Amino acid sequence: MMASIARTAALPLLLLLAALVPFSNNDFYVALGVSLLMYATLATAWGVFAGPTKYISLATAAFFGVGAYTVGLFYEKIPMLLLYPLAAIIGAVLAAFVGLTTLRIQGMYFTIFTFGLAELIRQFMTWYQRNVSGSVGVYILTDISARQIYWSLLVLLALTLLGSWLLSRSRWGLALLMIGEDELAARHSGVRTTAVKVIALAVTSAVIAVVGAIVAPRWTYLDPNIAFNPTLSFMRAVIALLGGMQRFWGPLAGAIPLVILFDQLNARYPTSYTLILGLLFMVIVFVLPDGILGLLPKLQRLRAPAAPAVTPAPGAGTLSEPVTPAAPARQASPGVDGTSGVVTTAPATGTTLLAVRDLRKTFGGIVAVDGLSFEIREGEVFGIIGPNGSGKTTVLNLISGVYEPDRGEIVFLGRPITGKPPEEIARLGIARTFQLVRIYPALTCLDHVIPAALFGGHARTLMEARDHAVHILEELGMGAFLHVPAGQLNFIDQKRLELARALALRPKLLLLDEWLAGLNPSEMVIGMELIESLRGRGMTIVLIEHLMQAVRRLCDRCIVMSFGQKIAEGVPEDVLRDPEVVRVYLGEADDA
Amino acid sequence: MASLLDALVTGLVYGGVYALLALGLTLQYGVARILNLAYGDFLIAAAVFATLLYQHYQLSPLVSLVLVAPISFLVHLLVYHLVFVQLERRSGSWRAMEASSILLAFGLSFVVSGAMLAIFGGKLFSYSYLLVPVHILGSVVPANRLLAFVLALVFGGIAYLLLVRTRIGTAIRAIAVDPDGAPLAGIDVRRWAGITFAFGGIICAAGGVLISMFQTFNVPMGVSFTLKALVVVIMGGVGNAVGALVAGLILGVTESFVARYVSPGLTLAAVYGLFVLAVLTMRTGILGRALR
Amino acid sequence: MLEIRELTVHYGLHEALHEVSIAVAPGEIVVVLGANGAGKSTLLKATMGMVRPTRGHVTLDGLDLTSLIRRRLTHQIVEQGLVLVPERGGTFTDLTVQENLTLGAFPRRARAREAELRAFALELFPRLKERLHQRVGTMSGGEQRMVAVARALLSAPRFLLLDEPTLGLAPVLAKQLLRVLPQIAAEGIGILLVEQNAQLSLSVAQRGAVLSNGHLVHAASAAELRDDPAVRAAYLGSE
Amino acid sequence: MRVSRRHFLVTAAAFGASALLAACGGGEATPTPAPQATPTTAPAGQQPAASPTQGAAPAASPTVVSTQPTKTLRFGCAVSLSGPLAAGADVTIVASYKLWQRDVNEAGGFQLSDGRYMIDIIWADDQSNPEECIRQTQRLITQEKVDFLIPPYSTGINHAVAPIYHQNGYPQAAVATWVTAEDAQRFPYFFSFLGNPDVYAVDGIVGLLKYLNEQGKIGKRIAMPYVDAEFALDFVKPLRPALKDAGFDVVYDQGYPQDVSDLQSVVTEIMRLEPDAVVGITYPNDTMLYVPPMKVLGFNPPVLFLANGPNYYFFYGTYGDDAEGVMGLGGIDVRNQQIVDLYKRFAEFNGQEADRWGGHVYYMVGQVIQQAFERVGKVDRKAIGEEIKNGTFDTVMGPVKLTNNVFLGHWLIGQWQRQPDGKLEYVAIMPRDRAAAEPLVPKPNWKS
Repeated sequence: MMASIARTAALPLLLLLAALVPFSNNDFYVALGVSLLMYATLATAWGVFAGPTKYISLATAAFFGVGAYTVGLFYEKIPMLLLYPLAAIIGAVLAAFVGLTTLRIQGMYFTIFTFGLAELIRQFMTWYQRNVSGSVGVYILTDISARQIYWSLLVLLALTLLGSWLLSRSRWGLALLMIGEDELAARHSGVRTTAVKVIALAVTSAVIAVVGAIVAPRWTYLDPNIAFNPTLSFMRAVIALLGGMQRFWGPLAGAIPLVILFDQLNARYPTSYTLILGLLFMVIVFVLPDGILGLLPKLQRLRAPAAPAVTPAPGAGTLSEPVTPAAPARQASPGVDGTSGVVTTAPATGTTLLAVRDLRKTFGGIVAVDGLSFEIREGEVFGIIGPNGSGKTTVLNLISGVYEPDRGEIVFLGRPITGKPPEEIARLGIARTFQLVRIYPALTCLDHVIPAALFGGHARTLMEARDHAVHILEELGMGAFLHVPAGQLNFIDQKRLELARALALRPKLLLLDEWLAGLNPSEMVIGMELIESLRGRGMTIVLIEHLMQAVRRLCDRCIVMSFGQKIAEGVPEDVLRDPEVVRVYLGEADDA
Repeated sequence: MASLLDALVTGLVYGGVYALLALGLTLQYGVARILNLAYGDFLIAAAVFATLLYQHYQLSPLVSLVLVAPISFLVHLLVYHLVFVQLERRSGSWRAMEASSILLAFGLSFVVSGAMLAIFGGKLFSYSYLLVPVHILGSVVPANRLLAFVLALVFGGIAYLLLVRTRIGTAIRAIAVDPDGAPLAGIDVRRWAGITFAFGGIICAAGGVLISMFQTFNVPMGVSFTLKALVVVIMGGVGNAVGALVAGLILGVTESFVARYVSPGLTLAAVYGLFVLAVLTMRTGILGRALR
Repeated sequence: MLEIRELTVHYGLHEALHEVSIAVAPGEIVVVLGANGAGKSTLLKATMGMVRPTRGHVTLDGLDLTSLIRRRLTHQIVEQGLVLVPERGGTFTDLTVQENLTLGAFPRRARAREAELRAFALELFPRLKERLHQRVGTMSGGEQRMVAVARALLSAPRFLLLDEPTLGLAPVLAKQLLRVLPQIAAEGIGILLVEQNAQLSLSVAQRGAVLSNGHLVHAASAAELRDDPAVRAAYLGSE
Repeated sequence: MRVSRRHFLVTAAAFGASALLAACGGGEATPTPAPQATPTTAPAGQQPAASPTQGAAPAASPTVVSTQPTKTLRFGCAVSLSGPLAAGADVTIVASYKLWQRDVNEAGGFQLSDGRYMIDIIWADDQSNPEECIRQTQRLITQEKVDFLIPPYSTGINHAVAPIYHQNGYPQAAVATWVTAEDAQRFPYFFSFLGNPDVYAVDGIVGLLKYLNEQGKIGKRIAMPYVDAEFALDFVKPLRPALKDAGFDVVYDQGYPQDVSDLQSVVTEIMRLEPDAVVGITYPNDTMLYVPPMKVLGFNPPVLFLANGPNYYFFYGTYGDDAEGVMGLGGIDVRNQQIVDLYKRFAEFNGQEADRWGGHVYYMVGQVIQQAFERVGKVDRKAIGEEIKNGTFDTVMGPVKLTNNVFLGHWLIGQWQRQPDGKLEYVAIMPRDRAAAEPLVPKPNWKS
């Protein structure tokens, strides 16, 4: 507790101390401070977006340059104080535009792309300015002093840090983290990823533009090479990375020592500076692969309480003590708990919940799903089985919005949902799990479930979502793991966690993609009982399975697919006796 | 019509430099899985080498080309084993080291350019060689540029044939697909990835020597060569030798056409515009990711 | 004879494998059962030198592989005739079936028998014959698994290690795949199989072992294991 | 751990690529543009001319490094040792002042009123970045407490540090920048020894073309390609109307980007237009890109002027005899033995030949500084600034005196011409009254 108070107080104290620097009456310290603050602010703003999402943008220079040029072009016509918001707006608008066009590209491609984009903007600006004004350089002659710039940057840094801190505790922060860990899973939790990313990028770019606007008067003269200097994009990335990008303190921890180090190296060895820097850099990579803050793993994330030591989870099947499935989940009787998010309508009313008509999807010539139609009734467990590659998972992806069908229609609750994005479909009440578990090893169980509760559109506040998430996890027998990072769970519990995340959306329809696969027989018993208990509460479930015992036990009806087409439909016992099904799928007598 | 053909031919020939630049990097990045950010700096080192030999000993750069190829091969092999393999040893797997390897390559870039900077400072290097007109299809281009173009085709062809037609080439492609799984097929990843990296180094050095024949350069320009190469590599598809060739030539033609028919001021804007467009529409590059 | 003796593996402080000893004779199929996280994959990886064991020895027909393992020289272990098909992997997805098979014969000792082994593999998996020029990444999960096993066969293994080959496969394919194993064993190749599907795998194996929390807690003939009530409860399901 | 590493990869990749950007964005060396507006940068309430240093010690005595007879004057220079501007800074500022330092020290240093002072120069790298230069300059002033500063390279960076020089009372005797009347008013001791672009454009370029046209050596068709950089645009602005006023017909008037990698398309187009003179307003990098396509296409205009580039010796080094007849800015008077000796010393000392436009200018500025110091007799920077502003100095270029903080007595245009020893030299051909030779027009044909 003390430590946490100390940490909370440390930052304002640091900032306060920093504010006193200009009174030292040493211009060099002010100059050093300006560099420091500039890089710290840029790195922090960059880290807010890049840290959680892992989208590494090299377009910093473009936004910075835009901010600087805003001042350069308008400082004689518009009061300085208005220029900062103006720069912010221009930066944000540009970033939003960039975001909308580019954020679907990921990884290295995004990075190189943003670089190309920044270069494109620079080239185009140069050409345009030359044609319009006949020159490319601008003089900025104001009476803003270095101290004023210092203080402005300090305020901006404080605001940026505050924003970053608030963000990390808000639903937006959670959403960004999820996007970085697994964008698709985030969408299936109802996160409007595009909007979140674009807004986050716009806001951080606005900060960068304001940094440009603040610093520009200091340079007196601007030309595209100065304003759009790519070193800037690179420097702040280095600083954030060396500091430890995913941590709140990372950018600061990077900026302070590095700027001072660069300065000292430069002062001492101006001609061999680059060489020494390179060697030093290689050593740092070998010695500190996780950044400066990697030295302090305990500071990892301010937000999350320290994870308890790994306790072997109950339910791990050991021979000596054969597992009895954890009880609480199954014993919670339907509808007893009014606050429970789980839908509690009566089972199998027979009305159609989801209808799929004449669905077709091809991938570059390969027909994955062809002319598929079926209906799912409310309250039933519906199985989709078939050989590998017969198109089962594609069907699930079509229903949940990952793919758009080439032809056909999907109707949910009487409304067509064909072509809607995953996050919209999730919000409408269709939740899913994934064939290969998609969890975020570094996040706690609670962090997995809260966003789904939030973004599914059911919880209004973080507290409400938290309560809901705790409730669901407890229901599934995971109350002991609320703060355990998911990576430390054993397999069955990871599966349960995925289920909890799906349930937090309060779905009307639950899609389980080989949810039981990879479980050993005793774990499977737990799993099947869990599914049964959900059905007991009236949840409608679509099940893709290879395990015939599960299909027999759980499914009310099922279809069998082969090469994208439906070859049988009916209750499991009948379907599994169908000679065609035996031939293409089961092979001989089913003894599995 | 004649001027259209002329724009095409000169564009293609001048695009040969882009292609040559990108070929070595695409092998190093796509196949050996090392995003060698020191690429441009090694290229400059080779260019400086050729320039000094030419200026002080009147040694033909064509001879330098033959000299510098094995040297560059050895240097790259050494760098690979002394730097990147050590990192892999510590990280435990090739996939895990990829991140750190980029940081390391970045440091290496500083070391290489820093060492040259300490010796030569920022001074410009320039000489002129093989500045002889060659007539092709009614267009005239300098022989040195044509040589770069031909060399790009030759190296691209060799890389393609080696990678696609030989067992070792197939093994190298397997390393590109799954470096951690390749040992299970009995492939010595360190050895073959190292050799591929060093082969990329030969192309890099050849590019440096050729560029020195017609372009003024200095040590700090290394990074811009790395970047240009990277743009072409991404456009052509990472690890795709033929893609790099095609993308390089397309960029050359684009520059030539924009300069002639739109405005010379927009040539680079057009190049980056094309790049941005290509990445947006074809996320895996012109010819796709795979090494075919 | 493949002999694994007292193999111990640590991931950080966590002990993933504790003094596990298993031997496989030529032509024999041995199955290792165990829950997720019991250390089954770790056992195979450590044997191949893909993770560095803390203690233990591996010998192959009397030849001590331990120093190769400790230096993580997997490719040289393959060269000695020990070949692993990893879980959900073992193929190069961007390459064609043909190219994958060619790579199978990359080890020098396998080249002499390449044609013979290729014919044998294609005989076992006739489906691959029609798809030699298809990219493996575009094939179904079952076919990919066939390619992986075929590729491993082309490496001329003396001992074959299989990590959950039936994971995620339709019943018909799982059966097909496992029933191929005795044919492979008949060629004198010893097989160490790690499986989740106890019933099916015990039906093709001669001997079995059970791993739990990194400890080898049971080792017996396949028939005995099938009848063991504890094993039945934990791994065979209650039906 | 596993995942964080995987993501780290992306991060690292990105970061790495960004690293590349470090140097690439900059473009070329920028020796110049002219300022326009004028509010003062000094904080309100502070007298423009009064500087903290001066206020405290108007006659601060020079730093005495040791009690031995040799005393030292510490000069500071934050300049682009790396980054895109390094190419220009290296051969001019760095090389020239190192030579100057050696010459001065060998001759016994500065003779001030209390004895002789050796010169020490403390170098710092601004990485071609104005922010870095501001900080390094401030470090030189407050931490190193240098006695005098040598200004940086390029217009942008010189203007970025001008307020710092001014506030701390250091005169800024710059070369690689223009200084306008407004600049001179705001920063009384901000000097440019390079001249000003109007003079080069109107008296130099247009003057030469008129001279040649009057002699009937060329017609009126002019092609004017230029590089999209402020330096070039500063020339183009006065040049365009001046050419028109003089009756010339500008048949080609197009810009191209700074980091262009070939100009064959541009040259092809210009060749088609058959101009009498090609007047390229260029930087060194693109200057080098004109000769290959011209040679290959067999295009040999009567006048080939390429602004900033032919003045570098490597132009001759690269193209050899093909350089004959190519014109550019600057030029030297080969009849002036002092200058010829200087260039010889420069080559011996630095292992490379000096720039034929700025080489002697930087050295001349060094001489001006020495004489100003010696006349004042102590480190009184205000007095030294005053002396540089108003005094007349005896230098390798003859008597030097500033007009409105700018030195205008330059040779404006040079041309590579064959000398009696058979080698080519870049001789001054403009202005006519101080020229060392007649222009060689039409330009000789490309060799081979």
